Amino acid sequence: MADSITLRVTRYQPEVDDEPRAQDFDVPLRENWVVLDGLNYIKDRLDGTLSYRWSCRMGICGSCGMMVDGEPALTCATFLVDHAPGPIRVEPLANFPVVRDLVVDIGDFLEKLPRVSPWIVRDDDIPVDEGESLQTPEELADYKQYSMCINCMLCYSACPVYGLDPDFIGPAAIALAQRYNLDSRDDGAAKRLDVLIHPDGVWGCTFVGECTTACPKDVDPAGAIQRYKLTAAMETIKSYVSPGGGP
Amino acid sequence: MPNREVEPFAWMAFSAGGVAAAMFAPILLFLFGLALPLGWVSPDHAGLLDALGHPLTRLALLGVCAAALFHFAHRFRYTLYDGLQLARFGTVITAGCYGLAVLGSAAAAYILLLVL
Amino acid sequence: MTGTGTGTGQRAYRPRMSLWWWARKRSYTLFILRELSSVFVAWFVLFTLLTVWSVARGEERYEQFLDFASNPLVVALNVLALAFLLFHTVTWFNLTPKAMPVKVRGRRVPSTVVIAAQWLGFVVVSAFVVWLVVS
Amino acid sequence: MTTAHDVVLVGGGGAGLRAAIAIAEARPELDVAVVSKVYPMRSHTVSAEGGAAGVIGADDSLDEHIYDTISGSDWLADQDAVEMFVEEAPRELIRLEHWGCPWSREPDGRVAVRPFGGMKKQRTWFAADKTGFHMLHTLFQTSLKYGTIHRYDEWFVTKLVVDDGVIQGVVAIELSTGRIETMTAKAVILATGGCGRVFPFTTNAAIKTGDGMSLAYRAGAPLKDMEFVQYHPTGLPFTGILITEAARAEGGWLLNKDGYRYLQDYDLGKPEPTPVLRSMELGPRDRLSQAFVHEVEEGRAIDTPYGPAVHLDLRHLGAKVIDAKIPFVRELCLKYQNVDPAAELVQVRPVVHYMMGGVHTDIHGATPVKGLYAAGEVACVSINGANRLGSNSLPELLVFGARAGRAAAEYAAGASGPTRAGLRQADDEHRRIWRELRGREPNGNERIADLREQMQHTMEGGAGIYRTGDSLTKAVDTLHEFQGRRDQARIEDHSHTFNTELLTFLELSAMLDVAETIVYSALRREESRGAHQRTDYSARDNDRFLAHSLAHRASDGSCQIRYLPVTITRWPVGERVYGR
Ligand SMILES: Cc1cc2nc3c(=O)[nH]c(=O)nc-3n(C[C@H](O)[C@H](O)[C@H](O)COP(=O)(O)OP(=O)(O)OC[C@H]3O[C@@H](n4cnc5c(N)ncnc54)[C@H](O)[C@@H]3O)c2cc1C
Ligand code: SF4
Ligand code: F3S
Ligand code: FES
Repeated sequence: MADSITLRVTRYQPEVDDEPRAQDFDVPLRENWVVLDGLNYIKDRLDGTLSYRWSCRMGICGSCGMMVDGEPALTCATFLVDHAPGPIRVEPLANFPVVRDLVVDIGDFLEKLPRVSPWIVRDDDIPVDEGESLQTPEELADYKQYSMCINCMLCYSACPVYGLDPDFIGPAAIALAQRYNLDSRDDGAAKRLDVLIHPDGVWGCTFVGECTTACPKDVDPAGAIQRYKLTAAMETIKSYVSPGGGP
Repeated sequence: MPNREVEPFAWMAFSAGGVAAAMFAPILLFLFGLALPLGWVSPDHAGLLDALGHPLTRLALLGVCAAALFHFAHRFRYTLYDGLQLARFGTVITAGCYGLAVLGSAAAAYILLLVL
Repeated sequence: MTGTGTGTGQRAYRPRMSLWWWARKRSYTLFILRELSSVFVAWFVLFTLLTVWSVARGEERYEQFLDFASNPLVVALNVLALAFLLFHTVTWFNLTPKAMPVKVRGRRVPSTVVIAAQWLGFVVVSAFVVWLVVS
Repeated sequence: MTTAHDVVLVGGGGAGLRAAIAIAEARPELDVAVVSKVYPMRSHTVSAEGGAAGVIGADDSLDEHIYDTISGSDWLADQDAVEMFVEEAPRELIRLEHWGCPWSREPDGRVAVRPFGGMKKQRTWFAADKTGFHMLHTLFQTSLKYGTIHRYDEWFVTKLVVDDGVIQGVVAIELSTGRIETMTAKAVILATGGCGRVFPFTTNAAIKTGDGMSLAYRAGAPLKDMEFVQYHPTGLPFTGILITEAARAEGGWLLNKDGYRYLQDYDLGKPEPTPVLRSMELGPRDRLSQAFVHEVEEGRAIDTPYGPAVHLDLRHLGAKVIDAKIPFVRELCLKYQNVDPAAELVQVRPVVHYMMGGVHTDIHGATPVKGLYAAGEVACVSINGANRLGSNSLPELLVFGARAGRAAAEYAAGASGPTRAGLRQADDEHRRIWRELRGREPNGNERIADLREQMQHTMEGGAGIYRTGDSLTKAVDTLHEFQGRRDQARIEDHSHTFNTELLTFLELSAMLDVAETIVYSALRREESRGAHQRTDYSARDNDRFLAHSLAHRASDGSCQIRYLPVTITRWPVGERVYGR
């Protein structure tokens, strides 16, 4: 094994650069080093001005997503040795505005998220004194997968539809809407329907499926969206059959 | 409520057409496009007319053709949007694609129900 | 909740997607090919209607049609179309279990079973059609 | 620039979000700002795996949870606080259930509980092995429904503004633009989490740099019980990833470099092929960590590029058992450290895990500075005393987050706006940050990363698992020197856009403050209790030290330690008998 590897890192500083450029750094190639360790090495030893986000280094905080050799990935879960001999291209997540270097602006997602009411909506309020609501393991399993989303945005950067049309509400937001729709404690499906059947909602998705391929947490947003299309279609028919009625 | 939304219906037609095309299209095109012209099978004309002319066959064919056309319209519309980045001509494309499907279905109905 | 201060506005660099984005990755290319199969679905309808029409207009027309259809160019086109139609069938069957989780008595049916069931349907349908046309 | 809010929350982790919701519910007319240096769902609460304790089982009782907590704390916890905490914890966990937290369930639909170290009954609620993740996302998503909560995501608070003992607001910098802003507030709640990054080997995320502790300390609020630092015996040396106790409970062995199960030499029982409760690898966490130190001293540890380590051997369990019983351990090792525990020895070592100490508060989360509150790991109420029990800190975030929120709302509703002197102070802070941004003249030549690493090793050497008067005195001197070298730090990045170099510098400054309070408090506590083990004072000394240490920052910047008696209600001091 060679003892070093080149990281070809995107640099962009809006004050001086018109557009991003690539810069090469040599970092040690160690068996248990991930791309993020390489970046930390650069920041600590070679160039303190390199900017990127990270925190947990265990794939749960969702902050370290970048394009590694053209594919969206969590850099804390991408080993250097798997990309040897390099050079490894490390770029900011695709489909997002680049704030600086490897930092992208995900404000768009945070603006969209509340639109799908990602919280328990109930017709009644249960007092705490009544204890927990019952939910069987099977009912839990109905939505559990969709609750695993760490908001890492890899799916957005993999989805060409989002890249072409930033108004598309996007895979993770829809998966989170489904997470609550399918929760036995929730009564908010009708409220979310209005948002999701908007043309910027589920219909924009053409089932490219890359969101699911990219997702590091097996959320399967593509499946969530297609399932929701069926639900939305059924609800629409229902609203014609029994205008004003429905669940 | 979702009234006035066409998208759900377009999508349902697309899905129905997707199933129809997946199930029927390969074998039909294989028969009509390859097997008959190349003489791999050669049923006589009368038999063929008989088989196709049966009311149930006509209806089934009409269903498959119309659904498949809407499948085409919906998918092709989004292909133009995404593949060629033409979403800004959305209205024209939408009208063109679904318009074709409607005309095609009418033609199919004419041929299958009146001519045949 | 209002998000304050997220986003940097104009100063951020906004990359544009190239017109050739679908050529960048194999999976994207396959996606575009899948979507383009819809054109051949339309062709399939057109060709089927042509066949039916010529059959309906009598034996002579039908013979003319067979001549036209056995033209190598037309045959080549149909071979290509058939390939796309099969591609459509394969992708459609594979995606069905993802889009529509099938549950039997509360338990989710594994996707391989759903896919296999569809192929079974495909074989039955095809056999029936062949029987109908040929016999 | 100045903006005004009624309450400013510093921190968007579990404690911060719980407090924000409490305020929005208690007083919807108040304007609440949540300022966080990372997007709230990136906060470190997301990493917690095991669970959250709250009495729910029919065979369990509040008194038993209280007793477990107090004895676990080596009697340093305030008993009134513990009683209140234990009583409110189940209610908070239920509330989280109503908000949608996907707690794991029994077949009949009730919430499931699991056993946990030091808890004698099964009372730890869990959401598979991602409890903290699910709690944090539930809180974050629930917080989105309140219109009165304003978020400042990726804003870094650099100073608490205090005039005449009363809070005035905070100064913060927006990372994406470099904009510096004064946010005035009638009440401020600190919920900035812990400071594990002061040490070289820690399970804590990169953002856990003790900012809030330093902010409070500099604002005149004392830091309590800072000498109590919890180690976990099995972390991965390079990444600090936590390998749960379950790995040993399933039969994992700890081996030194000769392949010898060294724990048998430390009065921890005889090596048996299968695990025996409370013996060998299943001995108490602190004893295991201490044995590690001796092995290192005897030269029997394994040298790795990241310092000494021992081996955790799981190979004899086989891939099947590992995948069935501890799949997450294998996943973490494989995905983030590239070792397969089914086939290879895993290098492990004790790693810093949790801070028992923090900003001194009462049971309402109030600090001695009027209008300043603290909750979560940054605070010390104290319910954890000299040693926290696993799964007590997640409910602590909820209980004290909510309490601090309500108290702060109450206070803010009756308080007045900022003073002139307060605003002037804020302006000074603007100028200071501007100076750092624009570049000092002349720029120093100390590398930030070097300083940080040296500080971390000083802490490990001086205030690690074992401390002595000598090691601590040396550490005090070294840290003092670092304070000076800090001003020589070189900042090459003068961009206003997402300047993470400035950030690391500000974080380093905070860590140096916190480090100082840790070593001073440890130096002054001449006894051994819980996580604080002095080789020169190896016994517990209730006569002198049944008391909380309070680290104050004197006007000359030096650290001064005072003591506050422990509150005892119904549980007289006893001997700490280790639970399972
Ligand atoms: C690996 C691991 C496993 C654990 N498992 C368990 C467990 O099973 N059970 C249990 O009870 N406990 C567990 N703990 C402990 C528990 O997770 C933490 O104590 C708790 O999550 C701390 O939460 P917090 O809200 O106080 O702080 P955090 O979640 O750390 O949040 C701190 C917040 O403050 C913000 N902040 C910090 N500084 C600034 C600044 N200068 N300006 C602006 N914002 C700032 C951050 O952005 C962040 O939003 C575990 C800890 C670790 C490390
Ligand atoms: S759905 Fe998956 S890829 Fe998308 S944000 Fe969530 S965890 Fe990331
Ligand atoms: S990649 Fe995009 S198009 Fe749909 S299936 Fe996923 S959201
Ligand atoms: S650093 Fe948290 S997901 Fe990678």
